[in-house]
Amino acid sequence: MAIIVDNDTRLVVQGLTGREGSFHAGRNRSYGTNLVAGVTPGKGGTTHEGTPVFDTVADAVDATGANTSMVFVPARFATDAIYEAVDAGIQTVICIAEGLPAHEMLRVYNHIRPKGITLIGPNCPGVLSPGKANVGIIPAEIFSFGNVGLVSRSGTLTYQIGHELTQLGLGNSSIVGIGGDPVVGSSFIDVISRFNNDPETEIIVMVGEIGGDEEEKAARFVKANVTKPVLSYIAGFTAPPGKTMGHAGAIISGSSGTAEGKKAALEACGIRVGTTPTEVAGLVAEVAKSL
Amino acid sequence: MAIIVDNDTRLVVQGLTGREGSFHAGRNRSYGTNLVAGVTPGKGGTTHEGTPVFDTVADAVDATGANTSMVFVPARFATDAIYEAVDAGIQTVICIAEGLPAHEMLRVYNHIRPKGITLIGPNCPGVLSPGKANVGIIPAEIFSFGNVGLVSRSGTLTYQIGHELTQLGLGNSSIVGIGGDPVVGSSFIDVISRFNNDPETEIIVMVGEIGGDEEEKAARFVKANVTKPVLSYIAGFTAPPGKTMGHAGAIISGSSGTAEGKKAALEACGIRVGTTPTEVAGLVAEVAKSL
Amino acid sequence: MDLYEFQGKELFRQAGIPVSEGRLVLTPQEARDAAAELGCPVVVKAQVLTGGRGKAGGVKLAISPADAEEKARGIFGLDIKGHVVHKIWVEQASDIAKEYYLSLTFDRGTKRPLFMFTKEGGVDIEDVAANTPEKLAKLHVDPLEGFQAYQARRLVYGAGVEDPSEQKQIVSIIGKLYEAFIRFDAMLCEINPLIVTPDGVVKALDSKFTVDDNALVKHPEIAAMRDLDAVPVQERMAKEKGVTYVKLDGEVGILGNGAGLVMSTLDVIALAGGKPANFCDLGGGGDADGVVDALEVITSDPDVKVIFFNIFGGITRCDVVAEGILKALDRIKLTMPIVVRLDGTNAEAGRKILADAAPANLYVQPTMLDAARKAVELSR
Amino acid sequence: MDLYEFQGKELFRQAGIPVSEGRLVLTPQEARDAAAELGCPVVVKAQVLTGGRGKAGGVKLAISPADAEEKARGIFGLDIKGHVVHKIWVEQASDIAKEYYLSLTFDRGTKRPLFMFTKEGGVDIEDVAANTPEKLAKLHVDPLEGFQAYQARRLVYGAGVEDPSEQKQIVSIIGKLYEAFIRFDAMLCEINPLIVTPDGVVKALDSKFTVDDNALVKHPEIAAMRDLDAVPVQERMAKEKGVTYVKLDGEVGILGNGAGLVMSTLDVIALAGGKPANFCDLGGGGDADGVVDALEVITSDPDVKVIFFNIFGGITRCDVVAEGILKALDRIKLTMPIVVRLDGTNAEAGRKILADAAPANLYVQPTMLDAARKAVELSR
Repeated sequence: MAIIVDNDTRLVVQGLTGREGSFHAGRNRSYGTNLVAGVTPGKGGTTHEGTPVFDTVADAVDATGANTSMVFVPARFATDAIYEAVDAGIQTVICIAEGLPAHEMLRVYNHIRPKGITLIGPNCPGVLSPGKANVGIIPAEIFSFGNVGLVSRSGTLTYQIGHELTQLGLGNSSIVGIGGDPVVGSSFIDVISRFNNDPETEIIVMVGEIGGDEEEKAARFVKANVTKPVLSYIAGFTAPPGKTMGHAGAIISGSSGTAEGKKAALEACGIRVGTTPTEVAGLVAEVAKSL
Repeated sequence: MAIIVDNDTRLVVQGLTGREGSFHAGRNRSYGTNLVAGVTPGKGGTTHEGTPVFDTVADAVDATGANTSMVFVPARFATDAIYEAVDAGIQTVICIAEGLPAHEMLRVYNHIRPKGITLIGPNCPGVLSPGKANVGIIPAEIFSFGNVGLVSRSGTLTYQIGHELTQLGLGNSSIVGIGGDPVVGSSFIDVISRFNNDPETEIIVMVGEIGGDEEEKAARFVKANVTKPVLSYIAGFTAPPGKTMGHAGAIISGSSGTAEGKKAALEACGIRVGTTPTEVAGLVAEVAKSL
Repeated sequence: MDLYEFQGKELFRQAGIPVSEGRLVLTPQEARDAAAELGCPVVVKAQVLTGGRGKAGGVKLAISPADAEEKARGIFGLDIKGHVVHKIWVEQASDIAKEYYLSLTFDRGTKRPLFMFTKEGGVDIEDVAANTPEKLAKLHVDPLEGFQAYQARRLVYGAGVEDPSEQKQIVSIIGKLYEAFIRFDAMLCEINPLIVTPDGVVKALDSKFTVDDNALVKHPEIAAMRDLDAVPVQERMAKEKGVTYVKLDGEVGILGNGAGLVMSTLDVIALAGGKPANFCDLGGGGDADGVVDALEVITSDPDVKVIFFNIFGGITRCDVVAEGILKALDRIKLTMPIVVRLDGTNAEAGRKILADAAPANLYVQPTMLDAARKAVELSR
Repeated sequence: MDLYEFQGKELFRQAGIPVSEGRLVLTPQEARDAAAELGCPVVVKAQVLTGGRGKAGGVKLAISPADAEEKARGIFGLDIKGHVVHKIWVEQASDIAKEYYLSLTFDRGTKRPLFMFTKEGGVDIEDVAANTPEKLAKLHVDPLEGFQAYQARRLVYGAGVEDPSEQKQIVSIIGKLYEAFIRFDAMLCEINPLIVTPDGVVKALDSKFTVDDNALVKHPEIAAMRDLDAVPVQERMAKEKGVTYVKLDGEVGILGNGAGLVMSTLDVIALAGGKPANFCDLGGGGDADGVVDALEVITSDPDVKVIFFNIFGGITRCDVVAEGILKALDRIKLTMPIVVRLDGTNAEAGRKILADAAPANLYVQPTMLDAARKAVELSR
């Protein structure tokens, strides 16, 4: 099992021949991910480090049966790339690219949501299912296989928490970076819901941060629907209002989206919140022992 | 039973206080249709011939539980009116208004289709279920209740055929005018499929005309899915190519959309086609006798 | 509404699609002046709302202003499939290395705009579709998603364009064609051929452009492009009077209420052995003014020998129509026979009104078929 | 990116939303000239990227050019919640009969634009929402359906506007606000108050306008509106160097890789009893140039007493970062203490590099918490 990416993943990389795309796709393949195709307009018919390259995603799907796409193109081409993947029948799109205009993502989101497509990102580190597949830029060597499902708006913070879990002897079923933009394709709820149905996941960790109200909504969802233990960490208690903290989505607007507010909302729904990465890892270890 | 409109219809008329809207809504009410509300922006809170008038469809739905809307506003306001009705939760929209730009209807169609809304028209005479409800401009006195489901792209031609059926002692379950525009909310297939599931309908008559290929598609659908006898009439054997014959949709483009082509396609699917309204009525009578 | 090549190209130009520079001319002298201004060689092209100009001799190359005048003189007045040439487009001649085909149509079947693109341009696209469908790249656009650049790439790579510069130019033209299609409420935008010059420039050498009649109210500048000279005089008159009328070739003038019923009436006339002279829909009307307008249009066609009124009363009441007919006959004196069939709402009252007045040339018939037979008989 | 009132009003004007005529002035004399040109009375309004101008004395009515100069003199240099007034907007004064509120926001929760409209304008909208929600009309727009006129009617009737002329004007303004929102990639467009003058004219008396930073590349004319004078000098420097930096009020300079990790680092510093001086994200970098740029920005803040490098190696390799730190220290001479925590990919190698070089002011710590405590200790 695992969620989103696994042994059934047949990966096409949009932007395979670019510097970043090439580097990370190579790492993903080395990890064991089934990289079947790349897409770069104008390079159709060539191969890139052994991977066949196509002009369009439709061609790549026809020729290779790709079912998952990783988008690694510059921001101004990224929404087009997502539309292209969806239109070609790709069911899972993982958009690493960052800097997408929010209005464009709003249209993409509303367009693909009713189609049942899974979109992760944009501006995300991707998805790793240890031992099965890695699609994105998550450094797989930090993580090992285990029963903790990890979902996060942040990259390095996730690695930090994964690292702390590893040091406590815990591993992960899947690690999902949903991205730090105001509009992302998959919410905490979407991913937690999958973890709840994933037999390999026994504990769920949600790593949130300031901005928006997805953590609060997820907390209510967890209370109503999730049977597995959920723990959380929230970053940004010291962030001032009205300032974008690195991620486009990490901004306190007026009095909404604060870390305090999120922590209170989570705790009201029975979710324990660690105040440091180390503390949340400790909480997870405690729960793991009691399982 | 009957289809689309019946005793459960709770009708709101968009454009009730206009000359045409007022006249036809009055006739519909006189027939026994449950007219619950009218909508005219700026006239909310008033009544029109005993019917309460609201500023918005949402208000009308809230106050009266309207479930069906008839759109009787000028062409330039009509797509807005359809969106408004759908957004207010109306499940059946019957658009009598004509002259809607095709591109606007294309967007409306693609927007509402996935929502499962029933849209009849635009540029249509409406729907009559004899003895139950009449929504639109069909002169109900021509028709009587019976077992023939009638669906047509044309108004007066339908009345002509209904009249001929009446003279042969036959009546109708419902009469549906789908409209003469290039893009209409409900196709022949949509309506025939409902007739096929309607216990009160035993024979189906499809009245087509030149332009497009909806009759041909319906024929294939009938062959594959419909268990009740289907008969047809097609108008426009003498129409020249490239000329719009009254209805915006009635145009032969190149070699496609001709009456001959439609007749051949229908007959290939086992649908008998009358060459005059009188002949098709005769065919229906013949089938009715054999039931 | 169909546009002339030069009108469609003007819309292309506004949308940023490359076209050659040219001038519309109405006389051979103007053609000479235009050629001098544009620089030779030029192409002298008949502007008619039909295909097959080339084969009919309506498109000529001219190597000098004098030659352009000469060629234009030969083209003005040509009858191309019933369309007489009154307008000529003179444009800078293009060297042609390749001819492609690109179109965007309003696909009624799928309710989506449909792109078609092939490297097999300059020929009838229906032949390409029928004989070598693998060479035709087709793609539907979801109108809510809107045009996205990948769609253009799928067309260009799908049709096998290999030159990177061509790919880039065509991708850009495809995007602009979609913009033009949406912006101008088009039902059809066709570029055939879309050429590549020997030095690699892609441009539209022809244009076929149809705009939605229902949307003309939003585009007064396009509505003003309508060339009333190009339509039969009766249709022009109908347009002015607001009558829905199409000219046909027979002798039985037809007038009915409702487009479907009128089409059916034409068919019934043909079945009875006659030839309809026109399509004319009274619509929901039927009062004296509407009847007078329609009769004036119909009888302005000298071929009309008999008039067939086919009315099925619904909302329209037959007694009102009967009164309208009598008043109209009173206002315009008609001697030709008029066959009337009234049915539906208040048909008996209407028939009685006509019977009481009983004009000598009025024949009231009980059914549509009877009336058709009578009209055909009287047209002989 | 937040816009000043005068910039937002310029965008409103481009979108066809009625605003008063005005002038931007940078000196009292210019205020006098503007008042003379516009005609008095005028309103003299401080331009600051924060609320509460009125209460802070930043908005004054002036009855003559001399008065405008006088009022402007009093407003220039005012400190409004930490924002010093350098720019003033002088505009024709409006008589106000009614004050309404209209806004359109990018609602992250529902993934749809959200309109809010109420007749209770001129006050804090959060108060209206909390205390009298029935007076607040709210409506989400489906971005694929797009704006439709009925949506404006639902807002206007929903909020209880009764005057037909007002209804009509506001319906039009709502449509134009949506156009502006889409056209300029706005995250927020707020008009508070939207006034009605005694003679019934509706117009925008204020503007709050925020544009998506990610979309500025599509709007160079808006990007050029950014007022570098209004941001702390360190943030301006960071912008020039392409460093992701936010100025805070403490004394521990922070530098990490990844926004989430840096936010977490700030929190850990606070938990350890210290105060972070800034947010600074190295991103995927970590080479010498990136480190130098970041250090230059951080240390330009005179309050910084210690620097905390918090690096979790993923794709970023810790040995590369260690080399970067050493090279950077070589290039810019820093005497203040630097606490470094390296973890993740090649962390040991990185620590060894630093240990081997062993600059006197460098403190390497094994964990994030240890490092935070050390940094706080050194900041005292």
